[in-house]
Amino acid sequence: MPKKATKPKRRLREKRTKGPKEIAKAIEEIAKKIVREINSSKDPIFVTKTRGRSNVSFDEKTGLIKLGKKTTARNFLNIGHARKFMQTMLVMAKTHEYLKENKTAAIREIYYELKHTLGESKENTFEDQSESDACIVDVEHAVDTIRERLNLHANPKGSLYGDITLRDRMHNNDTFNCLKLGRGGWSIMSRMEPEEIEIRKVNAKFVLVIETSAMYERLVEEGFAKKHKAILIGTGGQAARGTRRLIHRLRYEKKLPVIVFTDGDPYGWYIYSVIKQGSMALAAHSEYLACPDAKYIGMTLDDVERYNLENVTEKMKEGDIKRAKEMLDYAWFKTKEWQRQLKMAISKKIRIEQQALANKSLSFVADTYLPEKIKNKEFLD
Amino acid sequence: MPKKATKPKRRLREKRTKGPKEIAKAIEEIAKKIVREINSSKDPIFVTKTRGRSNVSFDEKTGLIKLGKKTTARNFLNIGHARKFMQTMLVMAKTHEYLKENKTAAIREIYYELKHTLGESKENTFEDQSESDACIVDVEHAVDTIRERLNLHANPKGSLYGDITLRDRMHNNDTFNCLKLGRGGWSIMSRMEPEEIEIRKVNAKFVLVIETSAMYERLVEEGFAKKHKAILIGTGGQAARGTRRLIHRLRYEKKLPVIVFTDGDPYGWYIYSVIKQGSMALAAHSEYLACPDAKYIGMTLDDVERYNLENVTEKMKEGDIKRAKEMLDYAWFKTKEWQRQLKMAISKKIRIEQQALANKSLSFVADTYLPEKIKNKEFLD
Amino acid sequence: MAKEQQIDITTTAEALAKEFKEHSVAEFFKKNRQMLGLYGKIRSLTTIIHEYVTNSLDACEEANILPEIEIKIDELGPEYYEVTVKDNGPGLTKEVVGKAFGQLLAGTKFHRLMQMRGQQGIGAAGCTMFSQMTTGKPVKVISGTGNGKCFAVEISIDAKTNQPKLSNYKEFKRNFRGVAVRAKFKEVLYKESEQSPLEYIRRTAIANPHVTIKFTDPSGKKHIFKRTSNKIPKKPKAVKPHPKGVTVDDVLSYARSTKAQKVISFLKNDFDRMGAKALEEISKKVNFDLNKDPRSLTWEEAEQIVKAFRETDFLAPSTDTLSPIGEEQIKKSFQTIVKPEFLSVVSRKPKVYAGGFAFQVEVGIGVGGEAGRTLANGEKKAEIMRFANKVPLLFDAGSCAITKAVQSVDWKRYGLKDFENSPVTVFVSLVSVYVPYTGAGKQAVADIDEIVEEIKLALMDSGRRTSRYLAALRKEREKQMRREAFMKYIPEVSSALAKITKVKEDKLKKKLEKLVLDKLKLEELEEKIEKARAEARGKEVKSNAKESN
Amino acid sequence: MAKEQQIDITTTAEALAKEFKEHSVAEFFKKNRQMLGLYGKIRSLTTIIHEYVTNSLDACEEANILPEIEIKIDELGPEYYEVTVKDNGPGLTKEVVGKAFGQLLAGTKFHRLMQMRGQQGIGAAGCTMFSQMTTGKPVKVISGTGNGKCFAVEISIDAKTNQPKLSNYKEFKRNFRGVAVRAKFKEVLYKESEQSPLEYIRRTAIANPHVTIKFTDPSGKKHIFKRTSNKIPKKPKAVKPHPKGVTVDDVLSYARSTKAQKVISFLKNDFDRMGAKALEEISKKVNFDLNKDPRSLTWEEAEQIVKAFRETDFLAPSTDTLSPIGEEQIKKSFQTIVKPEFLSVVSRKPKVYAGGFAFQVEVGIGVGGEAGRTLANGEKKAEIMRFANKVPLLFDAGSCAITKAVQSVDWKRYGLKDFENSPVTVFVSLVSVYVPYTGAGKQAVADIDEIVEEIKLALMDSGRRTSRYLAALRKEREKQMRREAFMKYIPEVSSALAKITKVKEDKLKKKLEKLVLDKLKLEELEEKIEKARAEARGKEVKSNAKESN
Repeated sequence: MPKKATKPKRRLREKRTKGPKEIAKAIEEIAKKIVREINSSKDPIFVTKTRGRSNVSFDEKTGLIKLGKKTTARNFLNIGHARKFMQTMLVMAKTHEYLKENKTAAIREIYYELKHTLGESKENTFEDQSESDACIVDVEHAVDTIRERLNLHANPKGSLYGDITLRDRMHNNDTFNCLKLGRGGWSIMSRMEPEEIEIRKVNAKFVLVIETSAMYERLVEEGFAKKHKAILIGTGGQAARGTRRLIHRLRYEKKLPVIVFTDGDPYGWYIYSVIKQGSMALAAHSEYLACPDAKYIGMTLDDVERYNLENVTEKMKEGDIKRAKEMLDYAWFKTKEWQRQLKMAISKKIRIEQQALANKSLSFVADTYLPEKIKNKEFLD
Repeated sequence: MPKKATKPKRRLREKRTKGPKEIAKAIEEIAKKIVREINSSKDPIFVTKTRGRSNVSFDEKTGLIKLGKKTTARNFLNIGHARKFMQTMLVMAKTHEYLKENKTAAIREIYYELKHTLGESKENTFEDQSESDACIVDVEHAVDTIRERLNLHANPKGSLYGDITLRDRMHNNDTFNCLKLGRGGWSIMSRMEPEEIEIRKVNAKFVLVIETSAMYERLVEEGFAKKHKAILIGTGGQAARGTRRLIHRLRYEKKLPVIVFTDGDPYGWYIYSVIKQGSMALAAHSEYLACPDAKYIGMTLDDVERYNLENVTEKMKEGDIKRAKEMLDYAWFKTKEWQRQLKMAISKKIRIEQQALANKSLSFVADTYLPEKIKNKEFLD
Repeated sequence: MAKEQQIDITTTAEALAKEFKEHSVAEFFKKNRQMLGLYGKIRSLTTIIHEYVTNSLDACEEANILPEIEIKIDELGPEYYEVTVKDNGPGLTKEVVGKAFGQLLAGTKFHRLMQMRGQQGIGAAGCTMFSQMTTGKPVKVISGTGNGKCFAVEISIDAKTNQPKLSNYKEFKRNFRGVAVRAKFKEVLYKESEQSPLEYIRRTAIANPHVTIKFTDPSGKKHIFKRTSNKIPKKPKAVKPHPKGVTVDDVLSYARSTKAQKVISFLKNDFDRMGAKALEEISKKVNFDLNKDPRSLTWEEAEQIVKAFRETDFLAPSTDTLSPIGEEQIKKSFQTIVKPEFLSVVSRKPKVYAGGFAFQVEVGIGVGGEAGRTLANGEKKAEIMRFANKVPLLFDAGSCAITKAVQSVDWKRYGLKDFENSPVTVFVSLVSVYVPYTGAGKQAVADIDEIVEEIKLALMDSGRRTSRYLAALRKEREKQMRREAFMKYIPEVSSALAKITKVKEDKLKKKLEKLVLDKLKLEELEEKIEKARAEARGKEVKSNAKESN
Repeated sequence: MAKEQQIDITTTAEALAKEFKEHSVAEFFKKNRQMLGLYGKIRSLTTIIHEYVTNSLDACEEANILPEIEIKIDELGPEYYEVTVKDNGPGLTKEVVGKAFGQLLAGTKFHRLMQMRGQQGIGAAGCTMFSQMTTGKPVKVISGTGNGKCFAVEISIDAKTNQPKLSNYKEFKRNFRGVAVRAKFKEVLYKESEQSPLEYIRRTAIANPHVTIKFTDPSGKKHIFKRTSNKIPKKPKAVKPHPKGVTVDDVLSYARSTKAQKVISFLKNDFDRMGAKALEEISKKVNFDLNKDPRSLTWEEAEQIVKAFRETDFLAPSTDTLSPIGEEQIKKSFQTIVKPEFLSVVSRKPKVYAGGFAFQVEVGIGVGGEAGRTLANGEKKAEIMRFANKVPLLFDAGSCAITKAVQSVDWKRYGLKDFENSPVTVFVSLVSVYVPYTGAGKQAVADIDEIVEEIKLALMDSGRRTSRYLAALRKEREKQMRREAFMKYIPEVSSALAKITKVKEDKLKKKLEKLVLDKLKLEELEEKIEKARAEARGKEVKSNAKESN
């Protein structure tokens, strides 16, 4: 069982946090630069960081996926850039307004706020949300902040259970203990910044992050949290930003070790890796979101043999196999153990779900599987 | 604004609730009958209710989708039935065990508990969860109960926010007010039976059921619940059984009117209709789950014109159009208004999302759209 | 409008007249050798083998001899080969040998209505011409009639006159009977393929189970196809035209060369199936005197006769004019050479198509085993084997009536869901006193409706049997699977019921197993009874049919 | 082994000898009329029109006359039609008319190496035979040479001897020049389709822009195709064989009929492109005396000559032996009749294929507009128009070298992503002194490698132009779209920047518009400069090429 006080090996250096006024100011500076270019008859240019694999790297030291220093320029007079330039200006102006007026919006809402037809044409400012989402990322990078500080947020997802007391500073300073909300737990919000949600008190030895909500419910039901002094976080698939931010804060504010428990398949492992190292898409924000020393407890393909679960494996789909092959090349999966695991998946073409442990007995996961692995520190690394 | 004390037009007659012992007994009776048949060299038969459209009807009086009286027999000696017969026996024996040992399981868990290879063959008892799910429904019907009373439950989904105090009788009698859990609200559980979750106190005039979690969050953010004395329930798409059970209980235990707010498309309308009349798949349990006098507030295609939302409509996909055409024929959509709405969707081939209202302004939905419609009782019926 | 040019028209017409010349048919085919199938390096070689082999087989059959043919192909240089074909037929006289190998449109076949492989009198002479064109060499022929005397001769063609040129004639003593031909060719190539001489020979053996062929390929490898039947096909008979198929022009042309003195006897002697009753009916239907001289028949009178033919009932053409391969023979050689898992062969009755020609269709469908074409990667594809008068057709499949008929069958209805990719060999043999080839190369049958329809009917009939076989196969597999399924489920069911009711699991299991076995036995019994009943009904139908015949 | 039968072999060989007969080519084709394309009700009628029209056009062209042809088809009864074809050609003399319409393998074309539509001397006589077979009626022909005297005659064929039978010969006065033929046929059917006489005539008009055709169909509807060019194609010239294409057999056969006394003069006079230098080279390469009599050449000596031909350089065959349609002519009639949005026509230089025959390929690719085949549902499919010596080929597309060449082109590379479903008409014309048809029906060209390759090269060349056009079209559309896109985005950008910075929106908007317009102008200028440079480079290349010629 991990000791309560495990300190993170390395304190992550979060960038100095800019306040709303500073961010609004940064947006204004960019806009003014562009206006100056227009006035001097130069091609107006918006500069942001380059995204995609070419500018993403795995930092072995911190264990984080990080965005490099390459920048990308969008010239309005280049027809290949013009539409995106226009879209970025719209997003900039709208977030500027939010900051000024102290409003927040979901990323789908800003999409709808800005969507309209262009003049007499059949073209819209944005055809679908993926376009405005991309512009949001560009603006985040250009002013060097995270979307939450642009007063934007994604959809919420995920549940929290355990002896942890939170305070919502934006909502009457509501203070509540997540062990006392019945078995449902608390719905994690999309914005989990310290300015809004304060972690008042935690009485736990570690955080267990669980991929499926059904397994989360099983562990609540079995009294796992109380018995093992655990905070349970159900992500319901890929962890939402708010959930990742909460896990990150529990690790770095409250020094709790983080253990991840997913299905034994490339998708589950990818969920784990995003919690641990961050993702390529949000490489710029790994310092805010990732937990490089998170541990992976299962499921592994070794569990299949060890617990006689052959009957309850599923066949991997072609897409899963393809994903596993890609993952072989990711720097953060280059450890001996993970390479072995991925190759086993590729050759056996099977996957194993968390809930397949029910094949032993309903309480097997809570009584045997997790306690044994935690006790013996059997983590995949 | 609906009055607080609106009574449901007709008290739904919930069937007399059987306790776990009675249900276990019922299972035993079925098994004994089959054993008798085997002993007297007769073809062993399992009888349940017929599912599917042929045995589902819309009861105009109660406004509910109901299962008829037709029964289906599965003979073990008929090769077309044998596998299903075998599967049903496995599910019966396992739920019997749960009841005896007072355990509960997710429907995915019982699938994994029962899945194994048959003898030397390559065939499994169940190839995928849909097979065990079907057997669960058969057993529900055969012993005339709901799966929650077979100690089974589906995945939880949905959030609850507002001035409502719940008590979890199975979890230290935790008592909490869902207005005081910050802006996240409470994660609704998969099992919301009165024996487990007690609704202690409600201070609200109505329940607003919201399809998307982002719109739910927007309304929390805008203080809609407090201002209008509303209970907000975010379903996150199609409402889970637990969520439907909660809505049903708020309507019938607490006499709160129910207002449904979904995207303006066939999928959203179908979500509404399931909350209101029940679904064909769970026709047998409409009395436990449905709210026949739920009101539909929007989105409608009339809203598009009324609020100038043409720019922010989306094209309907082929599947949506097909679904709309099918819905034209559903008895419970045979009202003049709904026929007009569906035909409009089919001819215009557009859909409108809840969040498209952000095109007006972020607070438009909370400040204008919902209050106006509620005040003027502009519901689609 | 164009401005008219200054031309002296009369001069032009007369100038043109001076250029007007007649040509020999040899010149025609020399210039148009592609029409004889003598183009393409591989195709040309197969065509040559084809021409010699068909001549040998026809000769043997007409003389009632079991054919033994030896073929040898030697490579003399790049795209330069020598072909030797030797048969044990009746042999040829000196005069005939010259015409057979040295004159186009000469032979025993063209003018007789008789089912033979060759029918144009072009093939062997065409090969001589081809040899001459590409090598300048004559063709060598040895012939003997088995009486100890033989002769050898070299033959070429004078293209201007279409006359044979014989040289180096030598008589000698040897106890040889038959014809041996040896010829050299350039612009040809031996390569094993779907259209190679070897495949041609293999298919010839399938359609001619009474033939033994020994083939030595250019690498020296010997391929021997032994006969699977000792029955010589009955000798083809010349046949009179059937009244249902003749045109006015045919009637007039037959009338001109008849030996009869009166139209009535012309009709009686010169047409097939012409009974007294039919004659009487016809005489009532025409408005002229049937005693007149047939040579003086007018077009209108002949038209009346044809109309009367159409309105009168005749028996189908007599079967003895055709020499089909025969169901048993097809089965034997199909089994020996193709080795399918299941084989269904259907032989249809003779029919007539326009022109008064009798024809008959036989088909075979082989499924599984080694049937079908095997690709290099081991995949199986459907294979169609076409035969016309027992001669394999390897080329021009796309424009052939047989291919068309095979493709028009809805194979899905006969249990072959993906015909093209099934392990199936479809064998179609068409025999006729006159096969309507699309070209002088004789590689495709023109798609005449009656023929396509008849082939289709035969395939459908054979298809029904195939589908019954496939269905029975599936049924047997199903029965096995059902038994296994029940036995797999019983332990689960017993254990589940035992857990709930506390009855002993083992007892339940035994009871259930007995229940299942009893049920399966009962079903088998019922099936047998049903089958016996169906057979009884079938026999009844057949015996009724016999009585009404 | 089989038991040998008791047969008297000698009797059999002699019995067979008695049956041995020779046959006339008329009998052959009468029995094998499908080889002439005279089978299938619709196809037969199109073949008849084809035979008469090609004869008329050949005659006009040889006499240097702008052709005007009138065609009429009348329905006389069910599957019974009368066909009338009248031309304004030079007319025929009485003697020639009989042979032209009454004797197979007779004519002006077979023996001359000259690009003509007909080349076998079978067609018109074949029609006479077909008329005779189906109706018993002779064919009526009127001929006049324009000098006021005309004659009419009825013609049929004696099939046994392949000799014309003339009857009802009448001379009369009328100022008519040309030939008019009228014949009746049964077993034919007029039906509008892709293979009907109307489509045949339409395509004839496309490939023969100097021809006017008036066609009255059986419903009485008139279809008039007026000439789009007044230029008569130059008169086809008889051509000597090109040394590169002849075989040993060809050399020997020419040597036998030469007027030359010595081999050296035979080579000089009887072959195309034989210069003094080439002759000298050849004489060095052979080991016998070139002064010998050509008639005494042996096969080996002829082989030496052919080998020497192969090793010697000759100019390509002279263009004047071929009469291509011409780029301009193809363009005109293509535009008039097919009406595509874009058209690219390519005329290749003459080439030689085996046999020493010169041939030349012209292709046209029409895209958009009314190009392509329109289905009943309005969808467009690709259309391939095949022509051989300006004669449209409507049948047997599947086995034709032209189809094969078209299909072998990777159309995706030329901007046609889905060729089969594109609105495109591909026109391919092959002219040659001898077109290698696959059959006497002359509907498909044999797939001789040189020909397929040449057609493919022409199509690729034309395809490149098409693709340039399609690319230019796309570019122009793109330019327009870019301008519009910028103008659409400017208000949005201005308003957004104005909101953040409080700069005046209107001012920003005007500034941005100017920026965009300046940029687009600059681009256009750059493009023009680049284009001018490219053209200059192109001219340079051409003039260099000229100098080196």
